[in-house]
Amino acid sequence: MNTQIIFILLSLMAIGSAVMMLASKNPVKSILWLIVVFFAISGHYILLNAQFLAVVNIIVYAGAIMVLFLFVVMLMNLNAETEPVKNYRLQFIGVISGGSLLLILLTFLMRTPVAQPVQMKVGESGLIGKLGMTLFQNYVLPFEISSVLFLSAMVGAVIIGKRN
Amino acid sequence: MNAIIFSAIWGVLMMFTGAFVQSKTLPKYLAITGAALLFLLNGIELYNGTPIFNINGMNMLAITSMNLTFLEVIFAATLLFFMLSGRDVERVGEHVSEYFALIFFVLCGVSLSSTYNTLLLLFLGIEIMSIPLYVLTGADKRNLKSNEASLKYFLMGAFSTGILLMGIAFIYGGNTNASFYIDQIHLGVGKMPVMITVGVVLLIIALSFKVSAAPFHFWTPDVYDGAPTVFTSFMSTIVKAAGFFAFIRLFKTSFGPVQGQWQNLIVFITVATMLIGNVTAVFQQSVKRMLAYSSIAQAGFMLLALFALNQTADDGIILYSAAYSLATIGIFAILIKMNDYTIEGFNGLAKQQPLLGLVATICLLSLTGIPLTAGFTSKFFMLTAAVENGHKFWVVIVAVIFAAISAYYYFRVIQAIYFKEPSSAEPVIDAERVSGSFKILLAITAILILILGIYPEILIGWAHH
Amino acid sequence: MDIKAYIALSLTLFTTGIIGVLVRRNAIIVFMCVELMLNAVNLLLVAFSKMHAVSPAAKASLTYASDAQIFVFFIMIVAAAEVSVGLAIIVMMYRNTHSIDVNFLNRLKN
Amino acid sequence: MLGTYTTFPELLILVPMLAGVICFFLGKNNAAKNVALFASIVTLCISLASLCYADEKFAKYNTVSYIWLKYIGSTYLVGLDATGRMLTLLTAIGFPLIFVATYKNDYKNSASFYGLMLLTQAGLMGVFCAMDALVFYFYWELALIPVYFLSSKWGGEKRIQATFKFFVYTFAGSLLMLIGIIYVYLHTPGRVFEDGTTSAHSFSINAFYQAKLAVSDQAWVFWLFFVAFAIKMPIFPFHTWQPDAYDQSPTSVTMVLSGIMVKMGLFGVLRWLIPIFPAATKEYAHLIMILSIIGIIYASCIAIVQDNLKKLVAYSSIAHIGLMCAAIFAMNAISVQGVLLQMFNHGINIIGLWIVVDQLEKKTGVKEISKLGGVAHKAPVLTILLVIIALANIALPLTNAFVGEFMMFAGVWQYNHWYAAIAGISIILAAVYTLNMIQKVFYGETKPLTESIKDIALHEKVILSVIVVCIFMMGVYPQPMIDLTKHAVKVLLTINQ
Amino acid sequence: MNNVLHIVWLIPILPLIGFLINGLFRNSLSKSVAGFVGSAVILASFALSIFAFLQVKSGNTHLAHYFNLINIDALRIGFDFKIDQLSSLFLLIITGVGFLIHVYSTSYMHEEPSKDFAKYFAYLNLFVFSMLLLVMGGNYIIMFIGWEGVGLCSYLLIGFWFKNNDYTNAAKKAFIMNRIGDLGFLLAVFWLISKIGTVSYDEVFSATSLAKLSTTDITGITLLFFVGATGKSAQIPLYTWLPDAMAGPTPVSALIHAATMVTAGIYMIARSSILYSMAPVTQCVVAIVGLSTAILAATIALKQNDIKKVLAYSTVSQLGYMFLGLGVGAYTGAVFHVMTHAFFKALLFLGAGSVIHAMGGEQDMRNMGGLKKHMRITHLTFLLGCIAIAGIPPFSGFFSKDEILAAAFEASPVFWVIGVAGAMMTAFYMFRLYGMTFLGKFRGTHEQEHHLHESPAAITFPLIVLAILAVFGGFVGIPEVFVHGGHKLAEFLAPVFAQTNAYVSSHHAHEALSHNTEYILMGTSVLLALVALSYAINKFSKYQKTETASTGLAKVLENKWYVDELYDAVIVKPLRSLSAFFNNVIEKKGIDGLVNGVGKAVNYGGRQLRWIQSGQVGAYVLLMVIGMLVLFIIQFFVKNI
Repeated sequence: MNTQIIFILLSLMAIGSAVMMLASKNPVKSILWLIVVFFAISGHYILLNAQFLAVVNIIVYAGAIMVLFLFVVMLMNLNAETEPVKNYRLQFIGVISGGSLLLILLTFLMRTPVAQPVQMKVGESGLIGKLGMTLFQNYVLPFEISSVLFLSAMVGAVIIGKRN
Repeated sequence: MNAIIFSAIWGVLMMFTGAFVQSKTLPKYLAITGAALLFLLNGIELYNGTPIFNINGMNMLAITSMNLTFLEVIFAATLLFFMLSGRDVERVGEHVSEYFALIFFVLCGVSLSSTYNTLLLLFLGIEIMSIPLYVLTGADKRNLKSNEASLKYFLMGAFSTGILLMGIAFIYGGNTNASFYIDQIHLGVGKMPVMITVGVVLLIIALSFKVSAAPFHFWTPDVYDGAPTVFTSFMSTIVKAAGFFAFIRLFKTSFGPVQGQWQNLIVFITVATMLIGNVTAVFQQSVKRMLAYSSIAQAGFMLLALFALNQTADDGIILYSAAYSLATIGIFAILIKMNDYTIEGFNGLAKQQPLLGLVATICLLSLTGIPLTAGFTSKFFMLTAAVENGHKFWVVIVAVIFAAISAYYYFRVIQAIYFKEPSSAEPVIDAERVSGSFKILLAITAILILILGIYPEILIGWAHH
Repeated sequence: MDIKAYIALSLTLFTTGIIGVLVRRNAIIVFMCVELMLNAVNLLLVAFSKMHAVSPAAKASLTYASDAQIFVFFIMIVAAAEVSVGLAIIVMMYRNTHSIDVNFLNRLKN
Repeated sequence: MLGTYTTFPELLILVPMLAGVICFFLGKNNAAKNVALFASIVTLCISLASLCYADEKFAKYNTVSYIWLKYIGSTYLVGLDATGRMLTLLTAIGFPLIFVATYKNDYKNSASFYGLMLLTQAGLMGVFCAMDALVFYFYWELALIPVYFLSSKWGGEKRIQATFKFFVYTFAGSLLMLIGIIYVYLHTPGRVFEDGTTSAHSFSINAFYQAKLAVSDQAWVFWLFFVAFAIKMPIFPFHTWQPDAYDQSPTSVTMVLSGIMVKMGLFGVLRWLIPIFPAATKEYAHLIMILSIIGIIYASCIAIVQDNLKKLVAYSSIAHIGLMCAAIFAMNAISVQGVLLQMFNHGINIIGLWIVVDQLEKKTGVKEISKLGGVAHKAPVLTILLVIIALANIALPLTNAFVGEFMMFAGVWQYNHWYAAIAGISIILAAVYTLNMIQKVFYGETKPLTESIKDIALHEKVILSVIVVCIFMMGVYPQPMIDLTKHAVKVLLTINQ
Repeated sequence: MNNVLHIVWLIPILPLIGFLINGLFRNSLSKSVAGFVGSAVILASFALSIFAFLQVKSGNTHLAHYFNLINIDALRIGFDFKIDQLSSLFLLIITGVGFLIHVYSTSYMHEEPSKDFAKYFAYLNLFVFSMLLLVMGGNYIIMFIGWEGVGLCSYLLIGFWFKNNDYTNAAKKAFIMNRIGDLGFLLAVFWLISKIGTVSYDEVFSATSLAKLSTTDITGITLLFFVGATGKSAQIPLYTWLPDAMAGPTPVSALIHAATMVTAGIYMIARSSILYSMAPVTQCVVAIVGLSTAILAATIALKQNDIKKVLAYSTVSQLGYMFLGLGVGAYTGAVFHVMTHAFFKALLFLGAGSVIHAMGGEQDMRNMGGLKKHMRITHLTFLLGCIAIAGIPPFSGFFSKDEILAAAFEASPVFWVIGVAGAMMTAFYMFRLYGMTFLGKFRGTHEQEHHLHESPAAITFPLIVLAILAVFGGFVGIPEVFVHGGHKLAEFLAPVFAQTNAYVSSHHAHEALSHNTEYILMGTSVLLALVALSYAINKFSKYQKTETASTGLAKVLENKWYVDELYDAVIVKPLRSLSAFFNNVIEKKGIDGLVNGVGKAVNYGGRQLRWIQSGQVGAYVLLMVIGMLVLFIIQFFVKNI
């Protein structure tokens, strides 16, 4: 019972702040709302006993990425007024089509007759030790490969960011 | 596997070259050496069957002769690309070796996405391909078009990544084997589980985006147009072919047995792609943009492999990659040298530069699919594969009708090259930009196109090795 | 909890992200919406991993249910890399045009 | 040497092809011209020599086969059979005629011109010799591409559009045929190559003949092939590329197009379409004949009101080809024999006709009939030769076309009286437009444009006389040609039983 | 001389050689050489024909096979000659009259430049060659070769003076109308081939072949053949070319358009008599068409003023009589009339030519008159010709025409009545012509009068020869009523028509006319002819030019019943507008429009589809999302695309 209530609360928090992020005119506010979403999702991770991811999520997303966003926004000195005039019709169509996409997916996905329970609060799979073992035993190759990704991102950022 | 390691290493090497070496021409030769090395090492692996370092932990890579053959084609094309257009890379900006480094990273991504055996590596491979490309697209920093293309590419690419991941998530969720390995996806009997179905559709959407298939192609013309031409050449050939190869491998390995359940989507996408690519290309004035649309159109033909999904299609996709890459790299190599990118800019090319005119014509004929060129054999294999599939024969008819339409815009350029007088007094190409070695390489390109057009089994033989 | 709840939640977040991409014109916000989409996927993957953890086949392998969470880890890695490049591009754009309105970008068309 | 190292079909293809390639590298005007002429005469000699080795026992001189694409079961298989021999002969005769007739024409960049011409010849030879579907398709296109370049580069004012229309038309048609080929291929039995490899299917013509296609399949695959051939011939309503293309191409190319290339379509029907789809042939014969006959009357009518001399010839050609097409589908011994005969004769006649038209255009600079007149006073030899060729074109007895047309009509009559009767109206219409043309161009008073023209030069007289001699020889004693192709008719009719 | 039949091939070959010599060397030959060669080859042929005739007369018919024109399993057509009574008779007429006309031409055409002179003789020789092929052929194909060949030569000769557009128009008209007939001929041949697989006379007329033909077949074949005959022999509806054909040189009119070519139709039907006898429907058609033509042409001839036109219509009319004869089964009579007609009509034409020659090219009779004094030989021979054609005994025309009329009476008295009316008109217009030309006063200019002279010997010699033949030629066919066994021609031709006659007598009870009836019939027709004759002489010997335009029927007749105008309105104009419609509407707007329309549609599509590519990321993503929606809908709701 508790779990369900927490789930619902977290979900409402996530969705609500996501919508707020969309609706905010001020980019800074949007960023803040997005951080709230991330926190809610981390809450979900904890609920699912995926503690490692919960922490990483906070650190990487809320901590690093969002701060980066914030920096950029501030750097550009963007505020509400910079958002140009909206095209309501286009927005309406956007919301409608996005909504229908959600609708159609949900309709079909909810049809599964058998209930498939999700392991809540327990289970070792999300614990850091387990994950560390998996990562460095089974996933060495992708782990190493991701260094290439970072290298290229770094080189790219340098190329683009450097003033001529 | 040699390819993955050495392309990464060479990328790092190039990166450091940029930091420590001032010479502007050295990176080019280094890059050519690198591409040649990759070609060689990959060839050795293909020939011997064993890599130098075995990094295939947990069997996450699938090293087959077909995959390696495909990579061999990719590296050959890259080598050719470096040799033909290396000097033009130098002209884009000052970070020459960084550009090459990024290209090598892309090649690493290409190697991954053609040999992946898990969805994770597919994802990583695609990202490693994409991120450097976002950068390369924006490499011409002072050019607003290049900036714009880069941002568009990036935003939409990120969007499609989200869709790809959602698809992977649903596949994972629906897979009772709970595995990301593409050969371990449990589809059950009869109809696919709903989650897998949703996953499949999302994957199709995301991968269609990567290979610029309609209606997810919108980024293509703008990005190809805006990016520095030399990188457009690279993107539209090598990277795109890799995307296709990944696409087909995934669907053949994982969802081949239930093709009937998703073939409709492919049919829709194929036809839409051909329609939009071919019809829109007709009206373009800029050759560069026309080639962008043509790449969409050609994607439509390559999608036939996905439609067919049989042995012939496998042979076909390798051939098609080779044929399409050769021809497009060739035509872009010439386009880069042109003073005017519009079709009128090509007027009288044959008169001023007969060899360039001839090679451009052969490339365009190959793109059209005229016999004796590689373009024909590859189209032929695709059509055979599609007919062999046995379903929805009308798709094949539609395909050839569009192939006929494609003649319209390719031949406009040929007409300009051969049958029209130069529109202005200044030469269509500055003679000093066309060196002797460039001409020789172009001739080699043309000869390769013809060889593949007459005897395509050279390639297929490797794949069957 | 039933997995359907997670699917619904995740899809809702995902679609919110999509709608955000559709309706907002600020490049940074659009990019943030993409991040939201990625997070939705992350959540779903974790949920699936926990779903598979209770399935009978789970006992066979030690790493069974961890795979998806590792995947999430990699998604975060990629997201970080993407952000660095993406923001660099946006800044470059802003430097050149003093605007980050995506609809302002229409030199390339037709 | 023959049979061991090389064979007739190979020579027929290779000689023009190599000569063509050589031509590209010859800078000087006359060098390429002379090489082309020489090569075409050599080809003619080879072709004539091959007539002496037509017998079964010389098979090894007449076929050649190399493994080509073994994974998909294609062999480079070329060979000469009766029909092929006749049409290669036509090709071999046609080219030297054309080269001599246009010897005085100076083409800009003549090295490429003659190179492309010879490549066209090689392509045509290949089409007529191919015994493997893929090889056939290759040559089919190879013959088209050089023509495209020739016409677009050296043609008239509106050449680019006209030729492009021609190109797209034929290209679309041949792509459809390609699908047809693939479809049939996938129903052929497999084969084992000499080196032990096997393929699941085969492209060889025999395999195609053996392909067991269900009647329902034949019903539509048939059309894929037919459209390609119909466009090439061309028959109504696929013909609209033709008048423009004939009008705009340089005359020597028009001669190739109308004299030889249109035969590719007819040849395709005889060699590929009918034997592979016997059931569909029977079923659709009526429909196709009706189309052809509409085309005959239609084209003849248009020719009557045509003011452009070249287009007039073009429409007359459409009418004649329509008759040939109808006769093929009548599928009886007389009609098919007539077609085979007429394919050759029509080639000779129309080349002759173009030579005259070309002369007129060169001498006066116009091709509008209404601007000409009274040429007979100034150029009597030209007039006489033209009248003979034009009358041969409308199948006057004792000229070559009569025998062919007579047999074709007789055959069509056997198939259906009314078809023959209606098609027969074209005999009258042909007389109308031909005589109109003769009257307006040659008779009457001279006009300013024709005031100062001179009669034709010696080499043109010689060429035209050769054609005229051919016309009468074949008209009075056509039996050798009939004997040459007799066997082919039998084979075709037995396959189709 | 038995060998002569083995070298019959020389008979057509000689004129062909003459044609080649004159044609190829026309620039270098002098007029006398050209004329000599042209005439000599015909004379040689004539000599050979006489020998051949004698051979045939002594009972040696001959079938020569030279080589195969077409030889396949399904069809064998040989290049065969058949020399029998019928063809040998025609050989004589063709080469004989032909020779005379060649001789005549050497003088008549003398004013032409030598190049054209040689060309003229070349054409003439070619014509004789074709005509000989026509009659000598052993099957319908060889006949057809000649059949089209003579059409061609007629075309070439009518348009001999090709500068004049009217002449070339006339030539074209002749050729095209002939071609219409030829189509009928060809279709008949196809019909034969499809039914019995052969075209050689002997095989077609054999009992086994005939047994294979149903009544419909025979009727159809014979009708189609008859269509061919109407074209060549200028019968309704295809007769209008013949009067126009008078544009050619007069000897040509004499040879081709009077004596030989136009009788090809009669020859052909006579040749196929067995088929016609087996098809009573066709016979009836033939008779009616022939009779109507005879009357129609005769009425037109009444009001013509051009001397050659009158003769032309008279030819048409006489040909009509011949067809009447064929139609009522009097094959011998028809052939007989062909022969006599060849004599007197050639004579009349040549005479007219002589007149025209003397008048300096004037052909309008209103400008002539009183030539009797100036041209005695011409006048006399012409008069004899007129009497012969009018059917006054014992001139040749009387015998042949009478034979046809008698047979017509047997078939139906109505035929006879109309026939006699025609004969009356014949007498009238011939003597109108005679009167206007030779009697009365000269009405031409002074210069012309000054110029009047008798023609040279090369012209008068043929006139005299022909006049003799016109006068006495009839005696080969004296009817039974006068002399028993007097009909030598019938005897001679009997083997040819033996099969036919046998068939007819076995199928129809045949009752010969009583002698009395025959006398009455003859008497009536001769009397009426005489009446018409004397009325005409009376009226036109004092002819004066009047300027008043004629009205009513006369105007209609002057305008030839407006048949040309009718054809123009019903056939020529619709054909042209149909063609223009095809060309301008269907071809350009329809088919080509469709083809270009596809191109335009693609172009238009390209232009419009371009706008999707708006350049705005938001729009792109929106479209992508919509695309996703579509894909999901397809996946979940659509079974099969």
